[in-house]
Amino acid sequence: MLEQLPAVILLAPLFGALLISLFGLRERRACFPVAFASLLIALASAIGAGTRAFTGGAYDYFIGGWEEPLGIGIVLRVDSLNGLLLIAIAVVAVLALIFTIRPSSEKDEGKTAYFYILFLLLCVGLFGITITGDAFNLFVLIEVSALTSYGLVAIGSSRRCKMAAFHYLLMGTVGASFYLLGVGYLYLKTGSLNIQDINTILATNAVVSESPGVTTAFILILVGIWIKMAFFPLYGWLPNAYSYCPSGSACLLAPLMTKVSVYVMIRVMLSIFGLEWVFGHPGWSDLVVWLAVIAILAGSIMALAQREIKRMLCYLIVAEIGYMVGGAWLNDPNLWGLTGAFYHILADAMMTLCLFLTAGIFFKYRGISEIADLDGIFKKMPLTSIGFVIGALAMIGVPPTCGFFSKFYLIRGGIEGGQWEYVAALLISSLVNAVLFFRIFEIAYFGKKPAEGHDHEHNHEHEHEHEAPAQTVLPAREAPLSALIPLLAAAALILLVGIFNGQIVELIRVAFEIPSTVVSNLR
Amino acid sequence: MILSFDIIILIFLIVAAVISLNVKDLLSSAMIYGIYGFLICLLWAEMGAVDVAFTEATVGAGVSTVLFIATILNTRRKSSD
Amino acid sequence: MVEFFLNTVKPHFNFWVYVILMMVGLWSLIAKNNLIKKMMGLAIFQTAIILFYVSLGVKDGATIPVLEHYGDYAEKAEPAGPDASKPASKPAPNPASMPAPAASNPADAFANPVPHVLMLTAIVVGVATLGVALALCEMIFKEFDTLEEDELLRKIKALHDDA
Amino acid sequence: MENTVTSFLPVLACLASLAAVPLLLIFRKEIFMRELVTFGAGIAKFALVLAMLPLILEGKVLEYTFVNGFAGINVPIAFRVDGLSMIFALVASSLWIATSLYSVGYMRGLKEHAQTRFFVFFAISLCATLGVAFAGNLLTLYLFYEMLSLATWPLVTHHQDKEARSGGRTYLSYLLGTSIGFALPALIFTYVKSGGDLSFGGAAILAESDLGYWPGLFLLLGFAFGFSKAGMMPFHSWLPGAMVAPTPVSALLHAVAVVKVGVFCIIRVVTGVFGIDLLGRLGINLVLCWIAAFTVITSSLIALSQDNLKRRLAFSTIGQLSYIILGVALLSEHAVAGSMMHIAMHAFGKITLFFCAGAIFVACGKKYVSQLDGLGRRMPVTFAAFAIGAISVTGLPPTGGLLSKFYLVWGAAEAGQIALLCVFLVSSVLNGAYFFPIVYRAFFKPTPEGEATTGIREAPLACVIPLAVTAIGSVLLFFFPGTLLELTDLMVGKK
Amino acid sequence: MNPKIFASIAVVITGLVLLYGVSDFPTFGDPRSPANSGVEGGAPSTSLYYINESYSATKVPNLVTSVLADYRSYDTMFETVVVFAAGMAIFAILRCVGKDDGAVVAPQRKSSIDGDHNRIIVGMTCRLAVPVVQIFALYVIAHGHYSPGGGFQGGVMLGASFILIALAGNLEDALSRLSERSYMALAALGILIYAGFGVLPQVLGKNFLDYGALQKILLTDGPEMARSHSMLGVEIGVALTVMSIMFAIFANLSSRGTLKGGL
Repeated sequence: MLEQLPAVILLAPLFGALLISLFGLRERRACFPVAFASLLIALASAIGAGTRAFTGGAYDYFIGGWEEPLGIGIVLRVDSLNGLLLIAIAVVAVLALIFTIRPSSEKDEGKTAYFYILFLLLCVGLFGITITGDAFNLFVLIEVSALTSYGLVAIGSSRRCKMAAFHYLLMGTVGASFYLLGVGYLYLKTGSLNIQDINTILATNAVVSESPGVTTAFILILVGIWIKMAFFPLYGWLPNAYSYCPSGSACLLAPLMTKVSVYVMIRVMLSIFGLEWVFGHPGWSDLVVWLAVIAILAGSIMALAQREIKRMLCYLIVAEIGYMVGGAWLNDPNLWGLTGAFYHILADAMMTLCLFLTAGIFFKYRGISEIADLDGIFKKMPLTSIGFVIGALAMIGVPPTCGFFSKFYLIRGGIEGGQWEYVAALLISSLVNAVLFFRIFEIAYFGKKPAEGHDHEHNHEHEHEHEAPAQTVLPAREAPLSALIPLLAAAALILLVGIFNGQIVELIRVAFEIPSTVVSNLR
Repeated sequence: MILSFDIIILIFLIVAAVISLNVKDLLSSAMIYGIYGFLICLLWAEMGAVDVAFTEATVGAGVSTVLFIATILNTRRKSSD
Repeated sequence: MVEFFLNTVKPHFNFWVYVILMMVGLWSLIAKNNLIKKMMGLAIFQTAIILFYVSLGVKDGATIPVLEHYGDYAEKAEPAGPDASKPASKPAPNPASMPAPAASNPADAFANPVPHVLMLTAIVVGVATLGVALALCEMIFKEFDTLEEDELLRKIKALHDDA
Repeated sequence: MENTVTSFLPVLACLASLAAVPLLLIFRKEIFMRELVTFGAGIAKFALVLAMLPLILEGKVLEYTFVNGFAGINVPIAFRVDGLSMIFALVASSLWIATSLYSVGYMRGLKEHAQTRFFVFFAISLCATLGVAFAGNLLTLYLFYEMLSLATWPLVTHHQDKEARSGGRTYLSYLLGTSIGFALPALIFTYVKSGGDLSFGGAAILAESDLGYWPGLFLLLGFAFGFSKAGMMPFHSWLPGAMVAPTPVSALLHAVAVVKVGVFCIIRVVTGVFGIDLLGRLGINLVLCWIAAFTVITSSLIALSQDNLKRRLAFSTIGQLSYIILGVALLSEHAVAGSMMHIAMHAFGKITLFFCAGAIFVACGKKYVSQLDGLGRRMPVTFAAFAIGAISVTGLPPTGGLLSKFYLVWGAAEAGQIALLCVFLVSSVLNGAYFFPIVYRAFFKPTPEGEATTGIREAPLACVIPLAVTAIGSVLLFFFPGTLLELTDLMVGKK
Repeated sequence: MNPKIFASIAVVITGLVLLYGVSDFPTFGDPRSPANSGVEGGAPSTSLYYINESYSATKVPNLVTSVLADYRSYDTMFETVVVFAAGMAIFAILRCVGKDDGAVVAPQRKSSIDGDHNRIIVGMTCRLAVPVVQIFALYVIAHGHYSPGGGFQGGVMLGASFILIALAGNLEDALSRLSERSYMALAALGILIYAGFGVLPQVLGKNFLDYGALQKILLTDGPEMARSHSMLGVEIGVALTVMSIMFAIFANLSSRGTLKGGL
C-alpha cells in the first residue's frame, strides 16, 4: 500500500471535494470535517511519500502502469525536493483550513460549501503540480489550481474583488498559455512530453539542444511562469487579488500559489533543461539577477508606501519573489543560491502564512485593515501579537528564524557568484522590512496618542500600576482558538524550519546531486 | 491535407478574427466569433484532427458562443471598441 | 517577395498564421477596452495555440488517427499481427514491430494522435476559463454597471477615495 | 590549541536570568516576590560565573557546543569562556545585582508603570549579554547581539511617550540598520573567505587567509561600524537618544551591558577574526585607531557643552568606549591588556555616575547640571560617590581608572604612536574638565536663593546603597586588581 | 502608458520571438519531424508507439480515444476536474442562494415549451429536436472507441440539448428536467465514476488507473478488453460531468445566478 501514496496525496482532497459537493450543499456543518479529514490524510501520505524519498532517493509512480518506453504514460516523480514541498503545502493547507472554521462575516453563508470545494481542489492542483513528472500534465494542473484560485478570490463580498479576480484571470490564463506554447515547442523539437525523457534528449542530442526552437521554448516557459508568479514587471495582478479576497482564501493563496510557481521554475531549470544548458548561455544569469534586483527594490519601496496591512504584505511578496528568482539564477558554481532559493520557498511559505493569518485575524475579529488602526494591539491581543512579531522578525531576517538562514544562503550564493548587486539589494530590502515592521510595532506598542513627555511621571499613568501587568493575558478579548492555533503553529514552524535548516538543506543538496558540505564538523 | 484549401481557410480565419474583434456591436461580434469557430473546426477536420474538430464544433463554436451571447444579453450590447 | 513566400512562408504557412492569430488575440487582450472583447481576444489567443499544436501532428498524405481497417494495416505493418498472448498490461515494444523511421513506415499512414489528445484538453480548459471570466463580467457589470475598463478603473478609484 | 574543558556552566549562567522570566510573570501581582525573584536570578548568575573563575585562572577554556544547532551553515551554537569573556561576564553579572537593587528603589520611588515588563526584559537582555560574552563563534555572537538589540527596545521606550518613541526609533534604526547593513555581510564574507569556519577557538579565523589591503579594510570597518553598539562615530548618536530610558536602564545597559557588548564584539573581531599578526601585517589597524581617536576627542568636546547630566554622561561614555577600541587597535601587548581592563574599570566608574544621576533625579527631580548648585551638602553620599566615579573615569588615583589608562598609555608608547598617546592625555584632561565642575558646583557653590531647600535629602536607601557599593568597588579595583590582571595576562599571554 | 502602444510593443516582441522559433521548424506536414517520429538517432517518438502498439494493448481503433482515456487518462481526469472546478467557481461567484435581489431577475416571460401555445412552432421544433440530439449524443459517447467522438463531445451535446430547451422556452423548463440539485450530484458523480475506475485497480494492488487489473471484475478475456470497457465507463463519467457543468454554467450565466427567468 505504501507505494500507492503518491496517488493518495492527490486523491484524498479530490474525494473530499466530491463528497462535499454531493452532501455539503444540504448539510453545511459537514463541510469542514470532511475537508479537514481529507487534508489530514493528504498530509500523512505526503509525509510518508516524502520520507521514502528522503531515505531511498527519488522514485517514480507510473499512472496506469505504463512504464516503458518512457513517456507513453504519465509518471509521478517524488524526490527530496518536491517531497519537502508536498509536506509544506499540506501543512499550510491544514493550518489555513483551521482558520476558516468560523465563517467570517465577509464570506456569504450560502457559499460555504463552494468555498470548501474550491479550497480542496486548489490543494489538489498544487499537489499535482508539485508531484507530476509530465510537462503537459503540469499545465493541466496549473489550470486546476488557477481556476479554483480565481473562484477563491472572487468569492468575497467586497466590491473590488471581482475586478481583481478578472485581471488575475487574464494574466493567469496568458501565463498558462505561454507555458503551454513552450511545451509545444519542446514537443516539436524532442517529440516527448516526459520531463526525464526531454532532459535526456536535450543532454545527449546537441543538435536539438542548440536549436533556436528549444531556446524559444525555454523563454516562453520562463515568461509564462513569471507571469504566474508575479515576477517584477508582471506583478500587476497580485496586490489587488490578494488584498481584496477574503482572509480565508488569502491565507491559502498568498503562501502557496507564488511559491509553487517558483518551484515550477526551479523544476524546469533543473529537471527539463538542466542547469548546464541554462547557465551555458552567457549573460542570461546577469540579466535575470538584475531583474530580480529591481523586483526586490521596487517591492520593498512600494511596500513602504502602503497604508493597508494586506497590501503591504502583498508588495512584500513581490519582493520575496525577487529573492527567490534571483537566488535561483545566481551564477554560483556551488549552487548555494539555488539552495537558498528553494529553502526560501519553504521559509517564505511559513512566514507569509503567519503574517496573513495575523492580518486576517485583525480584519476578522477587530475589523482592522489599516496599519494606523493597530494602536495598542499588543496589549489587546498579546498572543496574536506574539505570532505577528515572530513572523515579522522572520521577514526582517533575525536569527534564529528561518528568514535569517534563507538570507544567509542567498547572500552566500551572491558572494560566491560574484553578483554583488544582488547582495546589496537583499540587504537593503531587509533594512526596509525592518523599518516597515518596527513602524507597526511602534504603533501597536505605544498606541496612537502617547502621553506627553515623561517629565511629570510622578502622576504618569499611575493607575496602570496594577492594570498593566494584568493585561498581559486577556482571553476575553483575544482571538478565538480556531485562529490562534494555526497562527501559533505557523510561528513555531518558522522557528523549527530555521533551527533545523541543516537537515533541510542537506535534503535539498541531495536533490541537486551535489556533495553536501553542510555536515557540521567541530574543531 | 490539401494545401490550397488549407491556405484559404487560414486566410479566412484571420479575417474572421479581425472582424469579430473590431465590430462595435458585441452581439454580432459574438456571432462572427461563432463563424470563426466553425472555420477553425473545418480547418482541423481538413488537417485530419477529427476529434479536435468535433470538440471545437461543440465546445468552441457552440457552447462558448452561447455563453458569450448569454453574457452580452445580460450586460450591455454596445461597446466602445 | 514571391520566392520569400515560397521558400520561407509556404513550408511553415500554418505556423506563420498561428503567430499572426496569436498576436491578434494578444493585442486585443491588452489593448481592447471592453472586458468581453478582451475575453474574445483571449479565446482567439488560445485557439491559435491549438492551431499550432494540431499543425505539429500533421503528416503529408496521412489519414485520421483511427485504425479503420486494422487488418490490412497490420499485414502491412507487422506480419505477425497483434498477438493477444503478449502480456499487454505492460506492452514492451519489441523492435521488430516498431520499425525505425523509414520512407516506407506504415505508421506514416496515420496522423500523430498525441497533439489531438492534448488539444482536446486545452479546448475544454479554454471553455472553462471562458465561463469563469464571463461570470466575473456579469458580477462586475452588476457592481459597477459598465464593462468598459477605463470607466471601471475610474469608478474603482472613486470607491477607493471614498474609503 | 590550549587545554579545553567541556562544561555546561556557561550555558547555565546564560540561561539563569532567562529562567526568571516565567517566575516574574507568575508573580506579576506580588511585587515583593517579583523583586525577590530578580535578586535570586542575579545572585545565581553571579555565583555561576564565579564558579567558572578558578578553572579560567588555571588557564583552561570552557567550551560547550550544541552540535546540530545551526548545522546548516556548518556553524553550531557554541559557548566558549576565556579570560576576556570572564572579565566581561564578571562585570556584567556583578553589576546586575547592584542595579536590580537600585532599580527596585528607583521604580518604587517614581511609581513607574508596567514594572513586570521592565524586569522581564531586563532579565532577557542580561541573558543576551552573557550570551555575547560566552559566544564561541561569530554566528552565536551575532545571534545574541541581535537578541540584545531587540530585548532592550522595550526598556528604552519604557515611558511610551513621544520622547521615548523617537529615542527608541533612533535606537533601533541605528543598531539594527548597522548590524544588518554592515555586520551581517561582513560575517558572511568572513564565512566564505574562511571556507565555512567562524569559531573563535585556536588561531584567528582569517589568520592564514590571503586578504588584500582594501578587502581587509572594508571587512574591518564593516565589523567596527556594524557593531555600532560600541558607539564609534559616526554611528554614535543612538546613545544620547537612548538616554530617555529610566536611569537603571541607562546605567546598566547603556553604561555597561549594551555598549560594552559593542566593544567586546570589536575586541573579539580584532583578536579572534583577524588576529593581531594579520592586522599588523596589513597595517589597517591605524585607520581604526584614528577613527577611534577622532571619536575620543570629539565626544569629549561635545560632552563639555552638554547641560543635561545624563547626556553629558552619555557622551563621556562614547569617548571611553573609543578608548577601548583605540587600545585594541594599537595591537601592542599592554594596550590590549589595558583596554580589556578598561572594560571593567570604566564599567564601575560610569555606573556609579549614572546611579548618582538617577539618585539626584529621584531625590529632587533635577536633570541639568546648572541646577545642581549646592546640592552636595544635602546629598553628601551621592555626591561623594559621584566624585569617586568622576575620578575613576578621568583616571586619577586612587581608582581603578588609573591602572587601565596607565596600561593604555604604555601600550601607545610601546606601539610608538606618540600622537595617539597625546590623544589619551588630552582626553583625560577633557574628562576632568567636564566632570569636576559638577562636583565643584555641588559642594562649593551656594544654593541659589529662591529655591526650596527643604524636603531635599538623600534618595531612598535602595538607591544609595548600590551607588556607594559601586563607588567603593571602583576604589577597591585600584588596590586589588590581581584577578583582573591575571585574566588579561591570560588573554595577552595567549598571543 | 497608453494601452494600445504598450500592446503593440508587447505584441511585436512576442511575435519576433515566436517567428524566431518558427524559423527552424521542420517543414509543415513532414512525417520525419521529431514530434511525429522521434529525434534523429534517438528512440522513436511515443506517437509511433501509439500507432503501432496501442491497438494490441487496448483493442480500441480510435487512437485518440485510447491515448486520451488510457495512456494519458490522468490528464483527462484532471481535465474533467478543471471543468468541475470551473463550475464550482462560477457558482461561488454568481449563485446567490436563497435571497434573490429582484433588480437582477429578468421579467418572467410567458413562454414555456410545455403546454404553451404562444410559440407553438419553436416549442414543437424543440420538443422534436431534443430527443434526437440526445440520442446522437449517446451514440457519440458510446461509439467513441471506433469513430471520432467520446465523452467530451457527447457530454457537451447532452448539455447543449438542455441549453436548447432553456433557449427555446425559459429556464424553468430546462430546470424542471435537470434541477440544480441533480446537476450538482451528476457532476460530482461523473468524476466519482472516473476516479472510481482509477481507485479500483489500486484496491486490487495495481497502480492508479491501471484498467488491466479490472478483468476479474469486468469478466473480460484478457486485460485488453478490460481496458476497452473501462474506457467506456470513464467516458460516461466524463460525459456526465461535462453535461451537467455546461448546462449549469449556462443556467447561471443566463439568469445572473438566480436560476429564474433566464434570457
